[in-house]
Formats: sequence, structure tokens, C-alpha cells
Amino acid sequence: MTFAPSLPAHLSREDQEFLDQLISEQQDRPGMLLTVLERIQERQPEKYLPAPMLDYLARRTGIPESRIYNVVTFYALFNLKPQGRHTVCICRGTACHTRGSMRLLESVRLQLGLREDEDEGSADKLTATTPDGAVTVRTVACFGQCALAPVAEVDHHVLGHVNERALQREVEQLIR
Amino acid sequence: MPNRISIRIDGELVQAERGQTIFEAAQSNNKFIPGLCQFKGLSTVGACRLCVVEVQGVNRLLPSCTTPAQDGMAVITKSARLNDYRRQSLELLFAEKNHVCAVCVSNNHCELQAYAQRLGVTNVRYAYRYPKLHVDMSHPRFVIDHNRCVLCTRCVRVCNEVEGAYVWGVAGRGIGSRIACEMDRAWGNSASCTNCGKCVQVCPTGALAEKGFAAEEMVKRQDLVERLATIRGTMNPGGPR
Amino acid sequence: MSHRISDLSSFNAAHAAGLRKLMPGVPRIAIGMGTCGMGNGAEAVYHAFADHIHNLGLGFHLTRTGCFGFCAEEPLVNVLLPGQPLVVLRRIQASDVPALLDHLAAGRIPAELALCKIEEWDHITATIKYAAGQPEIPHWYDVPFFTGQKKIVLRNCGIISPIEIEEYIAVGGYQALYKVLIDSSPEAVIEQLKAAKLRGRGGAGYQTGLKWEMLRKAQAERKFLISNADEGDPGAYMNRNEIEGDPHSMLEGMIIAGYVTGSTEGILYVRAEYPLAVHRLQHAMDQARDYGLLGKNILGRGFNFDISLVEGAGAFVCGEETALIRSLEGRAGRPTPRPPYPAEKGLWGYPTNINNVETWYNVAPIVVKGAAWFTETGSPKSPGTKVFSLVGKVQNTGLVEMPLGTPLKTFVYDIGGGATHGKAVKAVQTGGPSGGTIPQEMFDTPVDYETLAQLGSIMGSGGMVVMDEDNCMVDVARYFVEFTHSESCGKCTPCRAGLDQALRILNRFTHGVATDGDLDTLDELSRMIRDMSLCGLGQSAPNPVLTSMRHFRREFEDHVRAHRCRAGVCEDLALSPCENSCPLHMNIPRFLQLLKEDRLEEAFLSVVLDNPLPASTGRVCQHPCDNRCRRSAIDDAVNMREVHRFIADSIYGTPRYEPLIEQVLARKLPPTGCKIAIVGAGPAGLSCAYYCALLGHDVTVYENNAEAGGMLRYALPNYRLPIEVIEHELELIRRLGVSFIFNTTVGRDISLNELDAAHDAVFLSIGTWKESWVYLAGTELRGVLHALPFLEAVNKDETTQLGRKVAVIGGGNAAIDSARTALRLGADVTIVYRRERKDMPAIREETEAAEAEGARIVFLAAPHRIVDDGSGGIQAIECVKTTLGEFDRSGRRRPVPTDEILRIACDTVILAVGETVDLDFVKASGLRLKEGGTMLEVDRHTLLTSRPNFYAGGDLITGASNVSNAMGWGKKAARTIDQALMDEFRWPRIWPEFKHSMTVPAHPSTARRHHNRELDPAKRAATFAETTFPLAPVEAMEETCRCLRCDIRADH
Amino acid sequence: MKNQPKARLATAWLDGCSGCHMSLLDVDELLLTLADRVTIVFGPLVDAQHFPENVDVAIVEGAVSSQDDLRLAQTIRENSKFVIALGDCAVTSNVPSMRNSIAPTRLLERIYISGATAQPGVPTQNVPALLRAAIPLHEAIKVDLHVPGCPPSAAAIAHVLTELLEGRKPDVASAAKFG
Repeated sequence: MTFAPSLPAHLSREDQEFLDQLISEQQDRPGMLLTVLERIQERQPEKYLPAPMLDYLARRTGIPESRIYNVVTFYALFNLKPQGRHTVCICRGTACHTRGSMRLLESVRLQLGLREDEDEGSADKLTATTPDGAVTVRTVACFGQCALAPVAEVDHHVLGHVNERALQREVEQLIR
Repeated sequence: MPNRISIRIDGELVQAERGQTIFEAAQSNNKFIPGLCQFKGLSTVGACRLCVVEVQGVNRLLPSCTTPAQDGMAVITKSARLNDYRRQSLELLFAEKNHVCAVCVSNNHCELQAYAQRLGVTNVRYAYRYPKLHVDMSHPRFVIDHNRCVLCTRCVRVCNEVEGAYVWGVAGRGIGSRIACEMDRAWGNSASCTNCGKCVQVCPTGALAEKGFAAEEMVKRQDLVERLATIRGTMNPGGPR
Repeated sequence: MSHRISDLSSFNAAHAAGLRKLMPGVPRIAIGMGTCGMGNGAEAVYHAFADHIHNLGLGFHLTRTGCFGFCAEEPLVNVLLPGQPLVVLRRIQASDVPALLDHLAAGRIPAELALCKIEEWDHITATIKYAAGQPEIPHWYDVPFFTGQKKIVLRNCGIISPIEIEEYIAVGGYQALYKVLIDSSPEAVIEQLKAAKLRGRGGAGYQTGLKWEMLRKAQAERKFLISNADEGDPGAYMNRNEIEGDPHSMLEGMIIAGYVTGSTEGILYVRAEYPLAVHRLQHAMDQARDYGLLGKNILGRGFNFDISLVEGAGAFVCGEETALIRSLEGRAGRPTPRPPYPAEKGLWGYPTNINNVETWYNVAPIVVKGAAWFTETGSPKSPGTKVFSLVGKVQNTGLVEMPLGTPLKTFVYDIGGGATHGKAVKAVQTGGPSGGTIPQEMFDTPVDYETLAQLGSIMGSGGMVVMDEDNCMVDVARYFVEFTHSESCGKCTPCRAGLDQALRILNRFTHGVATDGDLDTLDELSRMIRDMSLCGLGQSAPNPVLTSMRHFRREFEDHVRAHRCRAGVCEDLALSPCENSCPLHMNIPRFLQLLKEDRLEEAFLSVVLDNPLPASTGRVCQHPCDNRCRRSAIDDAVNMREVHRFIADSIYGTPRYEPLIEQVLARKLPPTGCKIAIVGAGPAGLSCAYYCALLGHDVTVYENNAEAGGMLRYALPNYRLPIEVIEHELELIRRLGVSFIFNTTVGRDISLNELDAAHDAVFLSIGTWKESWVYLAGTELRGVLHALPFLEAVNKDETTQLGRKVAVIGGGNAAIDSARTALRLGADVTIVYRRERKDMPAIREETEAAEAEGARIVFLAAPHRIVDDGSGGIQAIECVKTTLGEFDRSGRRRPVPTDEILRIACDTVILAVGETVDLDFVKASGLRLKEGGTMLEVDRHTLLTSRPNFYAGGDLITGASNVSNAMGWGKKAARTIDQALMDEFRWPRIWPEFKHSMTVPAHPSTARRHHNRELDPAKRAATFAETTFPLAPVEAMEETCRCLRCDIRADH
Repeated sequence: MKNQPKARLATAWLDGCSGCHMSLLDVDELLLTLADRVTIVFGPLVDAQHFPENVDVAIVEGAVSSQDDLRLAQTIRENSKFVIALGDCAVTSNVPSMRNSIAPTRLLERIYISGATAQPGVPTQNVPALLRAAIPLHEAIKVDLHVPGCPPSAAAIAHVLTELLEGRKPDVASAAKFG
């Protein structure tokens, strides 16, 4: 059973002001759409892009809806569905892979009861959220921490040279 | 600068206009080069890679649909390597989706099917993926069947460049890429679609089709005889004349 | 007070202010706070310092700095006491801070915490002199990790503070910009870059000067300069460190380029996964604008150039320039064909130039020091340096900046310190997912754009991942294709659909269902993807596959034909990691579980059917299974060898033995009528005979000695392997119907042709009895013995010329056995070995036992001359002290003689430096040899020699190895011979069905590993009685409860 | 070469609609030349219970969709020198493959239980278990020649057979295509 909370259908006043201010600030600067989407997602507590805000963004800037949807589903950073309160991110970079990060990923999945088919999102993104919305498990191609391989990040706190036991303890605290 | 240039295709000297791509030059001299995503009147994207040719002096294969023809160029459009690579490319397309030609609306009217025969593809060496893909029938007049889509993006380009409605786009990434209507909305309740049907006309395969033309959808007008008979007052009360 | 710099005096004012911060006259402490430092706890260290300095009221200057490069030693702390050199302290934890501050307050630097010292530092744009001193702390360039490094790009990283623009100016920063704006013309700068032949550091290696020239010529009202900091390569993090350590160098490079190429705007495209780098860049840009070095009217010269920062959103393909441009235009990052090149039509159609982060860092040095200076470093075609991220299975991980053209082995061994845990390095992967794997034999290759391309790899961004024997090259290729397949943009068929199929085929390899056809299909498909893809991602994605298949074809074939993954990574190809590494592939989890269920008889049956000599190997095997046991991740490996010894010892000599032998005999397949000859009754021959007999063949073993056993009987001393144990285990083989013909030497008493005529198949398993020739003066003297003949004589109770004081030369098992045997014969023993303890091939416990029994070991000493005592006997042996030089093929350092002589008084010298096979019988036999004629050549999978019906295995084909490896070859030979003769795969019929629990142990025992008890050294040194006792029953049972049962699979 | 021994021909009908066999019979007059050059030793056109040994040519129609199909395909490969995949089902798994994106268990449940009008329950007696997916013949065994088409035209089949009888390799692409 995947995590599917009810989503707001319309746009609050406050969101609209935030969007207007953001759009005017970023108007025809390079990377405008990326920056705007990044700010929207960062502001959202569940770190996702609510549909009403995307619709408003399309109408307000004239960027076709199809292009916005293409961008949102192309880049791994953006989420269309709310993410868990906590995130556990396993690095799948080369150094981490050679030092066994695949086993870390499997052990976290096992611990949180996430099965293989839980992963959704575009073909490459391996993100899965526990049914109660507590923890999202994601992978990233490389943290740039290769000297500490294998690396895991729990809520923006980087763990270097992590083994299964240490990771299980960290995750344990999250779900308690 | 004279606008007529001469290039050599498969050894034969031919004429071409400056600014033409190799593909156009070959086509105007009816030299066959396969091409799925190429479409006259639309921008070129170089996505299907079927039109790739060898150019003397260049160690890489070049897409003829985007490479401008230059004076004195020597182009090879047919070689064992090219034919093998093109066959592999076609087989990858067949294995990627569910191309069940026998029951397809475009059976015998499909460029993929035609190229397969012309380039000698009699079977697909790669494992079929059998993906679970959606068929969107929500539009009153048209249907989009993702099982038959080869992602050539002709529909995206004709909708953006010619119609200007920007309905279609390529969503997702990599093997998960798919044609999507606006914010992944059903085609039937699209906000900007003008129902012009251009995308259906340019689609090389059975992915985009017009409803009512598939054999299975045939509806015979059974009421015809009765109506004529009543108009002509020659309705036969039934039983032998 | 505005800081704007508009003339020389304001520039110098900032320069002076920076110097005061860099060398403040009070102790200066700078914490290495790159992201990697933070990951190691640098944040806590910083706060600890801040709090203590505040509480103790010390007037220290505390600041942050970037990463100095040696990540393995982080957190690093730079300490500069007035009048002393700058000292870098290593692995500093918050808890060390109080004590450390006391030392510093007293003006002392604890040498044991120091990594290195810097007395003078060349920032290229300036040189900073610190004081000399601290003699006991090594210079930075003497630390192996830094030796040979030349820091041009990383000139400021880890020294200056990245958040202080004045410190950057103090070390010569923005001097180049000042020079370019004030006096030199743009064309001159471009000529300088072209003369310097600076090539792009992103991986393509296109000439930067030409790129800038093309942009300068382009006419348009907007021209863009982009710094590509997407760095999506997994395993590469040099751009991150460069930005976090020294953001201003990049800005200066871009502003110079802006002026020189007439660009209007600069853009930094930085990965979203680098938040600290983004933060430090924004801070640096604000400071640069504040100091009039960026934005409006730079340096008061009317030149306007500003830079904006865009965060990427997680797409590796956006490292490709056209994809990057599309994403800046607010589209999905799908590359577009070239031509048109970005320099003509780039961002929004305007001319655009994209350079990798590291390229910008070379601009200021070239402007300041000139092209001639730059071309002094690196190779003629690619001058300058490249920063590499050395990671993976190497001891010293970190950032390494080396001149281009440095050979790979310098990285891996000299700087990296070789593999971890004493394992052998197998390969290096360069260039990330677009690069390739380069085998260890090619480590002499200089690292440069062209040389790596010839090997099918690329230099790419500089990722360098070291791999050892535990890495499976098929899995590595699969890993990289899985990465590029998930990062493919999906636009063009070859890359989108091709990589998906390539991944599917590679998964078939790692799950053991691949066929020979898959190898060819994968090869064809990879070439097609490489040649047909639209952009660099697709064109280079097959490189890992093509290079692995080119350099490690054997591993691919093993996965298909032998269904084996030697590295033990592909789990579906093995029952469990321990079974995979066992030379006899014993079903270890099965006999452990059977014993755990107190079913000793069935455990014995399982053991003896998997391994004909369980008690012998239980005593002498080098237990490779321990290295792969997953239990070692929790505490230490299960003691599997001792358990199967316990099982065998518990049955031998008890009434339960006979019925079990009946059960083994009952497993014998019906007679096949095929006659098989086996030459050599050593471990390999015995195990082949055992299995051929079980398969129903008529087996005859020809042995030149008087009794069977080979090395077991004649080389292994009795205290390690008692004769009764061998006799007992030989009896089972005899009872299976194997007949032995002794005192027969093949080639003399019976010819190969006669054997061929009388038998359907012949298995050659002759051991390594011939001593390899030793270049040593004095070997003709009385008292010089060779190890094997000496051990053989002792086993046969013949007299030996053993004296009172013995010197044993060598570090292998033969040397240790000779030493301990000599001890038992009352001699005083010294072992001489030319390398270090960790390089000794002998089993660790045996070496330690020898030392405990009184043998002395002299390391790093190579025998030079045996001294004559005047009457033809031995007075002493002279050895040359050695130091460890370069790493050789085996991944161990080659001993280099010094001129120091060591003299060891002795009257006997035992040479144990290696044995080879006596191959005289092979002369006119049509059997092909390999490795310079020292071994027989066989087909790896069938063990067939170059002559039909002749097979070979054991030391004959591998060179001197050990008992269990030899038995493994014998067992494999029996299988392939049977399949060849009977044209059917009958092998599994030998084993009965064992019903044992297949549920994962919910609570495996928390007990630590049990070791078997030994006689105390003094007592055992006097007798040849067996020195070790088997495990006690309760200990053996406890060991079985420690097993985690890796053989149980959830059938998903 | 009148008294040349007749070639042993076997045909097999796996998961297909027998349309290809109909097209085979449509070769009309070629059947006569076939009759005296070839004996049909197995297949729906003759009643042989077990697949015989040393078959010269085996023509297989239909996708490999059940355990029985798989076993028969393997037996055919073991006993035939030359195996031909006839028709789109054998060559590309065609229509039978349209069930592949649905797990067999859910498929059977949907049809035989929730969709059943009488005696809901999945049949088990002498009905072969479904494979996870209906696959083309060449994914189960090695295939020597592929003749695409649904069905391949009688002319295409005639061309293939006559070429093979003369010992030449037929140019299939010119005579047959998918669909």
C-alpha cells in the first residue's frame, strides 16, 4: 500500500503571493524554471511540487504545461508526491558501490518493510516512502564523499564509513 | 557563393543545394536512407539514429538528417556495418514496446514495419520487455496507444512548431520516457488541444490513430435499406414476392 | 568603509589585510571544513575549539579552510604558531581539543598528532614563507600520499580560508585579473593559453585557447560563459573540493575570460547535491562585488561582467554541454546534435562557451607565470596537472593532483599505499561511467587523454576507483551500465533502448543464466551504442563493458561456462560466499546445519562426499573461507575448517565409521567400463581418483614413491598432519576400488603412450618436487639442505645432516615447516625473509606457532653468501638488509638491497624459496607448456591438455600452491573427464538428498569464534606429536550456531 | 536422384491459432512435390503421439506460453537438425504476448474466478501451467530460420520450402514481413 495522502486542490492566497514574488524575481534569468521549481519544493514541508502551484506557474509565466511536466519528471530532484518526514539517502556512487552500499540499501528497505515494487517515480529514481509517511528511502548517484565510502545521509546529516549495524541504529531512532 | 554543391553518395557524384542536409540531398537524388524521426516540414532532432551515414575523413558516424551537406563530401549510406547497426536499432524498437503488428490499427501502414522488411529484419534478437502501457481513448476522435510509440517526437514537434498548442511533451527520462498530454492529463480533457489531428497524420506507427477506422470498430449501416424502401414506398411486407 | 579596489594602493591594502589574517602573529588554527571534513566530524571540532578558546580567553585566531586533499586522515587541523612552520594535524576529534589547546598555549605542537609541516608554500601566484623548525615532523612532500604531487589547481585549497577574499588576494589572488585589465590585450591572453596548450579538464580535452578564440570572434549582443560544475560522475569529487576550498580562483578565471572573449554574462551551473559549494560560491561572489572585482565597473576600468548561479536538479546528462544549455533554458536536459556547436549557437541561440570547473583554476597561473612555465609540467601534448579522486579499495583515499603523464602505478601504490587488508589490487577504473577498467598488468600506462583512450577508457573528470580481488568485473560493468541506463535522457534509441537491453544481458551474467551467445550479442550491442548514440553519454556508456570484456574476458567466461564468480559478488552463482571461496566448493552451510541438528553421521557423509580428506585438510588448509565469511562483519568468521575436522575426527576410529563407509560405497555409480590412469598420488591425484571411482570408473594410480599421499605424507611434518590421519583417509579411497602401483615413475618405468593405450583417460597430477634454482654463493658447501628433501627425510626417519644452528631461507609454508621440524630436532633456528611479515605467504597461525616455539624471524634480509668454515662446512650466512621499493606484479613491494650486511652464524642452511614441477617426462609427449616451460597448459574449463584424453591439474598447472587448491583441481578434473567419457552430466548423482532446516536462524549465537587449543610451546617443541587439539563438542556445536546461513534465499 | 530417401518433416502447433498451418496447406500444387520428397512424421496433420528422433526439418507455429509448449519445444530442438519458426507468434510471440504484462495468477483469477459465470475455480487437471510470459520460440530454443507474418503468405512458405529442398538458404525478407 503506497503513501497517498489527500492533496490540496486549490491555491492558498499566501502561496499565490509567494509564486508571484518568485516569478518576478527570476524573470528571464538563466535556469529560471529550475530555480523556481527548486524554491517551491524547498518551501513545501513534504518536499514536493503541489499540482495547483504548477498549474498557476504555467498560466502566470506562459510556459506550456507540457514543458513544465517534462522538466519536473526529467530531473531526479523533483517530487510530484509528498515525501516522508525523514529521508534516508544511500549513495550508489562507484566508491560506495565497491564498498557494499547495495547491501546497506537492502537492509534499510528490509527494516522499513519496503518491498521492491514500492518504488515509483520515473524509471531511474529509486524512492520509496513508508505507508505512514515517516521515512522516505532514496538513492543518489554520488554525494561527492567518496573518501568516506560507503556513505549514507539521514536528514541532511552525512554518515561516513557506515556499516549495516550503524545504519540500523540511525533508522531505528527515526521511526521510534 | 554558388548555391549548388556536388557531393558523392555511395561513389556517385550528385548535385545538391547549399544548406541542404545530407538526408535531403540523398532524397532529392532518390538515394534511399532510412529515417523514422525525420519529417519534412518539422525541425530535425536526430533521435532514431537510423539515418546515420559514414562520411570520409570523419571517424564518427554522422546523422544525415542534421549534418549539412558540404561541397566535395564523400558519403557512404550502405555498408555491412551500417545495415547491421540499423537492424539492431529497429530490433531495439520492436523489443522496447508491444508492437503486435497482426492486430495493430496501422498494420501495413507503418514505417517501422516497412523499414523492418526493407532492412531484412525477420526476428528480434533482444528479449521483449512487454511493458504495461496505457491506451488513452478519452479523446472523442483520436486515440493514443503508448504500446506502439517509438518516441520519434514528430507529434510533439508538429503540435509545438506547426499548430502551436504545445499539448504533447516527452515526460520521464531514459527507458521510462513517454509522450504525455500537458500535465499528464487525459487527452479528452486537454486544455489546449485544438483537435486538429496533425499529430495523428505525422505519427509513423499505430500510436496515434483516428477512431472509427480500425476494422474492429466498423459499424455497418443496417438501417439503410429500410429507410430507402420507406421513402420509395416499396417496402416489402415480408415473405416471398 | 567601502572595500572597492580601483587602483594599486587599494589592491595592496587588501593584500596586506589578507596577510595579517593569514599570519596573524598569534596562533592561527584553521579547521579543514570541506564536505568530506564535515562528514568526519570537523563541525564538532570547530565548535570545540571556538568554545575552549573563548572560555580560556586565548587570543587565538580560529578560522575555517578547505580540504588539503588527504581525506583518509580527516579531520585535518592547520596550526600556525608564531615563528614556527605551519603544521597540519590529523584525525583530530572534538575530545582532543582541550589537551591540544594546552600544548599550543605553551607554544608546543604534539608531534604524534602531526601529519606534516609546511615551511614554505608555493601558491603559484605568490609564495608564502613560514618559519623553519619542528625537525621531527616530516615535510608535506615527504608524506607518501603527497610525494610527487604538484599543486597548481589545488594551490590554495586547505591553506587559505575560502570565506576571506583578502586571504585569497594575500596569496596573489586577482593579480592576474588586475594584470589583464590594466596592461595586456585580450589577444595576448588567448595566445598565451594556446601556447600553454591548456586542454579542457572536464574530460574531452579540447583546447581551451581555441574555444575562447572562437567565442571572441563570434558577434552577438549577448555572449555567455558557463562553468560546468555538474560533476555527475560517481566517484569524482574534485570540483566540489576546489570550489569549497578556493572559490575565488574560479571566479577570477571566469572574469578574465569574460574580458578576453567579450562575454556579457557568466553562469555557474552547480549540482544540487553540493549545498556547501553553492553557499561558499554565493558568499565569494558577494565579497567580490563588494571589493569591486565583479559586477559593475570592475577595478574601475569600466568593464561590466556579472555571474549568476543556477543549481542543477539531479541529471548526470546535464554534464554534456548542449544538455546543460537546454536545462538553463528551462527545458528537460536532452542533448541536441552538433553542429551547430554552442560557440556559434548556445544558450537561447547566443554564442556560449562551457568549461569545466578545474579548467578555470589553471587560467590565473598561466597569466601570471606564462605558457613556458606551464608546459614544464605534464606531457608534451597535455601540459599541466590533473586532479584525481583516488578512492575505492586503496588505503590512502583522497584528492591527488599529479602532472599529466604520471603512470597509474604511482597513484595506486606510491600515493595510494596499495590495497586494503593486504589484498592484491586487480584493476583501476578511470573516467567514471564513461571510462573503463584497466587491469593491474597495465599499471605502467601514463595517465593522459590519449593513452587512456587507447586502452578503451577515458580520463574523464578524473575519478580513479581502485578495485581488488573481491570486486567482480562483470558486476562492475553491470553497475556502470545500470548507472548510465538510469541517467540516459531517453531521446535516442541506441542509448535508451540499447542500454536497457545491455543491462538485461549483464543481469543474466550476474544471475548465472547467460549463454555464450550473450557474450557476442553484448559485444555487438555495445559497439552499436558506442557508434550510433547522439551524445557523449551514450557514446561512452559502453566503455566499461567493452574494456571489461577486453581485459577480463575470463571472468565473463567463468560466469557462463564454469558458473562461477571468483570474487563472490554475484550471489546467484554460488551457494554461499564460503562455498564459493572454498577450493573444493564444500557445501559448508549444510554440514554446519546437520551438526547443529545433532545429526553427526549425516554431517560426516556430507563432508566426506564434498572432500575426500576432511581430517587432513581440516588440519592444513589455508582456510580462504574465513576471508569471505559474512560473520566477520559482526565479530569474526565462523571456524569452518576446525568444524569439519571435528566431524571427521569424531567418526574416525569409532564403530560409527564402518556403516558410514558402507553408505559412501553405496553412492558408487554402476561400473562404466572406462579405465582411468592417474599419475601422482598427491592431493590432486587422490581427489580425482576418489571421484572417478565414485562415478563408477576403473581407476589406477601410478606413484613414484613407495606409498600414496605425496606432499601430505612426505612434506607436511607429523606435528601438523599425523601419519595415522593420512593412513585412515587413504583407506576410504582404497575401499572404493582404486588400485595403486608404487615405485613407478612415468616417463621412465612406463611411457605416456603406454598409459594412453591402456586407458580411456589420463590425469596428470605430479607435484612440485624439484627445488627451484637459487643464485647464492656457497650452495655447494656441506650442510646446505633443500626444504622438501629435508622434510621428506625426516618423515621417512632417515638421517639428515642437520646441525645445531640452522638458518632457514624463505617465507612460505615450506620454510615454516622446515623451521619447526628443525626445532623439534633440537636445533636453534633463524628464519630469513626478504620482505615484511604481512607479505609472508605462509599461514599466519603457523608462523606465530613457529615463533612461539623459539624460532627467530629476520625480516627484510636477502641471502647474499654462505660463508665457508674453511673445511667445506658452513660458518655463517651473510644477508643484505633490504628496503621495500616499487610494487611488483603480485601487488607486493619489491625488496631493494641496501649496502648493510647482516651476518648470521649457523652450521646448516635450509633453502625453502620455492619448488617447481619436474617436467622432463613431458619432453617428447606433445604436451604444450606455458609460463616459460614451468607448467602444463590446459583448457581452463575442461582441464584438457594439448593432447587428446590427457588432463592435468594441481601444482602441475598452477605452480607450487597448497593441498586444498590441488584437491580442488582433482575434483574438477574428475567431473570434466566423466562428462567427456560419458557424454552426460552425471556429477550430481554422487550426492544423496540431505533434509536439513532451511530457515534463517532468528538468533544466531553471540559467542565469539572458538580457536582450538594447542600444546604449550615449550612442551610441543620437543616432540613430533600433533600440536593442536580438535574443538570440544560443545565448542563445535556453538560454532555451528554462529553461522548466518547465507545459503538461504528468499525466493522473490 | 529419384531414390533419394524422403526428408523427415515435423510440424508443431504451440500457442497459436493454426492459421500458419492453414497457410502451409495453401501452397496447393507444391504439396504434391512435397509428398514424394518429404514424409511428415509429427504434427497436427498426422496423428503421432511422441516427437520422433532425427527429424530433418521442424516447422513450429505459435508462441511458447505454457510448460507443455516449453517441453515440446525443447524436445523438438533435441531431435531436429533444422528448426523453423513459422509465423509472428513463433517469431515475435505476437498476440499471445498481449497477456504478458499481467501476472498469470491475477489473469487466471480474473477469468476463472471473478469473471466466471459458473463453477468459479482455476482448472488444474491436465491443463499445463502457464509460463510467466508467452515468449517467442528463439527465446526458448535455438532457431535456425524465422518466417514472419500473420500468417506468412502461402507464396512465402512455398519459397522457403522449395529453397530448403534445393539446399539453398531462402531470402525470407523479400517474401515475408511482420503483421
